[in-house]
Amino acid sequence: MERSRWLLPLLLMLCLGLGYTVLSMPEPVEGLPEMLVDNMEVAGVSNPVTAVLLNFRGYDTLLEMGVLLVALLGVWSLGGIPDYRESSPGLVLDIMSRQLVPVLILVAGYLLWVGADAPGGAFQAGSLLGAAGVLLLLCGWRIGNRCSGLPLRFLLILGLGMFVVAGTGLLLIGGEFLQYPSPVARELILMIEAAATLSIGATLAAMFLGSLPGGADK
Amino acid sequence: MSYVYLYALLGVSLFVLGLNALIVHAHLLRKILAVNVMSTGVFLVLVALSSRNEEVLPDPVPHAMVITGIVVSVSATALALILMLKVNRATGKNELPDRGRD
Amino acid sequence: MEALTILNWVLDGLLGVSLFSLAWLALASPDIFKAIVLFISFGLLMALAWVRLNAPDVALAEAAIGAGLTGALLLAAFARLEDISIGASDGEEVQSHIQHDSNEEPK
Amino acid sequence: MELILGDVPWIVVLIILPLTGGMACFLFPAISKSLGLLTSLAVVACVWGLGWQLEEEGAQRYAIGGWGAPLGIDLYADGLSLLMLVVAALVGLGISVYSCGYFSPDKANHFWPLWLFLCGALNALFLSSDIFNLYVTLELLGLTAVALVALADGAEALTSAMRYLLISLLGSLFYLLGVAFLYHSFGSLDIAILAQRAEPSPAVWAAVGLISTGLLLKTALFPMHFWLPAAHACAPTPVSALLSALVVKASFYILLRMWLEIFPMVGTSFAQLLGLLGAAAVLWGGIQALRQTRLKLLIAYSTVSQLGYLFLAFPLGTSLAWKGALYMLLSHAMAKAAMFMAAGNILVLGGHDRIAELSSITQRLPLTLTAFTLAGISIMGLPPSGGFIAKWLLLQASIESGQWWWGIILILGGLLAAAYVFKVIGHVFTQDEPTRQAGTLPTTMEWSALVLALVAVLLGLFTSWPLAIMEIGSPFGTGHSG
Repeated sequence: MERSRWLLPLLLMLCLGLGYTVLSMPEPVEGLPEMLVDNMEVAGVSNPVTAVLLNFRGYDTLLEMGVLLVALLGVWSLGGIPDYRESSPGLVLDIMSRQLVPVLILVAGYLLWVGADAPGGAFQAGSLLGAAGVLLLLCGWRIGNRCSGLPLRFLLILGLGMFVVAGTGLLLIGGEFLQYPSPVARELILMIEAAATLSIGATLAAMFLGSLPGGADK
Repeated sequence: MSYVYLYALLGVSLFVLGLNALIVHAHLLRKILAVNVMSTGVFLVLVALSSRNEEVLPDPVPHAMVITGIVVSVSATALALILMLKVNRATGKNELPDRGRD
Repeated sequence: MEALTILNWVLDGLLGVSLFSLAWLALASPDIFKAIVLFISFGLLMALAWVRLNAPDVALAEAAIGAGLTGALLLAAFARLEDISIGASDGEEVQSHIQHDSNEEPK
Repeated sequence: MELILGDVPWIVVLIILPLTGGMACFLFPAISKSLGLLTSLAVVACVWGLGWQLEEEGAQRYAIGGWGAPLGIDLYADGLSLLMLVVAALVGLGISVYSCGYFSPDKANHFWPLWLFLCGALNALFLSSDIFNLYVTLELLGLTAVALVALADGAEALTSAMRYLLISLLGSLFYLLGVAFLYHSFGSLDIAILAQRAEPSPAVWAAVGLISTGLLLKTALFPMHFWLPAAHACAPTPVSALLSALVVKASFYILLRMWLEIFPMVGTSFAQLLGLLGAAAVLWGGIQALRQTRLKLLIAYSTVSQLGYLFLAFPLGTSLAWKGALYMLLSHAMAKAAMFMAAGNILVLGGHDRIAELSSITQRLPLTLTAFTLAGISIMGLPPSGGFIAKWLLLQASIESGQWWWGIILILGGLLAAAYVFKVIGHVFTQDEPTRQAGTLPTTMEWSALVLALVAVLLGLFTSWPLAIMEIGSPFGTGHSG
């Protein structure tokens, strides 16, 4: 059709241009890694990626939790999606999820704890919790109506809320916003990560469900 | 010419591949797949260029940026999928009504 | 030492080619379900690529979120898409009513 | 008094307050209306506090987490960001007051948390000085805007929300690739540091192209504007007001900030292209607006046209031109929000917004009509309004820099704007007998439209205050001239 007549050469040119740019990229004269290395012992965690995510650029992660929450708000405001067909879970799925869900939760806890010193951290642990939640939802389990109101909403905002509370708390005791005093930095980071893991897991599972649990269309 | 540039070029080609699919395909689910492939391409460029000199450890800042980017793209994908279902229920079709040029 | 670098280059080349072809097939395959399955396998292979670029945290995140949860969301949406289109096909008058609404505004 | 105002870090409070308000509205939907209104008022007070601080000490840089620029993220507030914050706060307050009367209870539960998160994203965007942080705020802004557009149920609203989401994601990805190039060639993400280290190289040219394309997609400049009219026209009224007045301007702000600091060496060829696209937007938007038969679509196309004016300042490049563009941005935000609210009032009472049959509805809405006309005066750029001052500054800048043809575009645009505003007013001031449709409009909805329109006109009289705000930290002083 006529559109691909001018589209393909344009895209090929774009590809070549970007490829050439990537290959001819100059090495930055003073990169960030050197500065990062000599700030690591003050950062409270020894895994550099977690240090950058939670301590040096913690503000990014705060907005990140906001993005997750807003996506869920958008999904719930759209609402009206037919709930997952209540077909009874097959035998295989039932047995598998009975074995897998406890393991997933255990691994998520381990990833959260090990994130301070080795690859792991809040987002990976949270997504594992989300996977456990998806498995449960597939088996037809639904959150009880009693706690699908405020308790669920509190769990969902726990990540962003803990970030904001910790940040302003540190601000009030005289530091900058989100400035962890180095002796207590490790514990603070782990606390924030734990809250973030819980709310990421709940958010991802709720997004999989798609509609308000126990809400109007129940 | 270390292997890193191979992956950076792969990232650029995934970006352009996704862009082409986003424009050409009309089905909304394919467009969402195309956006995901494009973002994977951008993340590949980000991480590949971070370990250009082998002797020093790779620079962790792009790694943190990519993890943030992955979580942003999963939340955007979730919203896009639910919106696609609503569009399908409202218009009975899986495409955007008019020429839908992106 | 020489053999090792050749082996590295062969493996990287293989990984790169398979990643690109998986993405190409996922975006170009006629059947939507096949496209989603190919995309999930592309995500898993990407996790391997992140490990090769010594970014273990990103590999974990990609495997868990990029391949796992995005794949689950895609499959769930695809399943619901099937329900709706089956449901809507018998409501013919619903179709025409919607058609009438959306195109009476001039484009 | 000084103690309280002096050392409170308003710059952080401005970001945290809307986010906390959004979370509170999400937790307690029953009282979300009052919480939302309270937060909007508090945001206006915080902006006033920050303005007072900037007046005292000039531009302010705040290192989050105490790490400082290259390692951590910095917040930076100068005249340019303060002006944008003032626009966001005032228009935000007007929209909050308007939405109290507009939404049904169950829709309101979804509206208020999303709206406050959007406020938080806007404030975070105007204050951030880190290009990856700008990507995250852009994404947060895009997702909230799409969710708000999709609040209006109906095939048209949902398809335009879907198209808007895809365009927004496409723009963000282009922007992110540009950020990747900039970071890997200069080793830092902070705008001020990048401004020192940037020198022309293939990577910078690619970054300029990618970032500009991504941001122009989100600002809906002329060739890439096709998603805007449907999205702004079919969204619920307060959402179309906040989209036209604030969300579209946020990506323009980032482009302006990048242009002034990181890309001054780009040269005039690219600036002329932006000017041409802006001129095309002014003419095309005006002509399309004339052809519309529905009021909200007419106003949406008017947004496409007015955005073109902002880009006329790029080829001129002098600080006078930038001030003219910012003044246009300020007065357009006020006037366009008022216009959309007026159209919303007509839609709520009359059930339709076909321009030909407006007169019977508008007989019962005198306040809304005055608001629409005052806003129309500012959009046209007639003397007592802010729009006039903005066009005057742009005209002056174009004559001073010898590029007189941009002046012609300004005048033609003004004529087109006059044509489509009078087209509506022509249908409205006839003596048809008012409809006996039941139902009345909550007065807050009419008054918020009128107040915003009055502010747009008063901007023409009290010009010293906004111009003084723009001077703090001399954001344009460092810009390349000519």
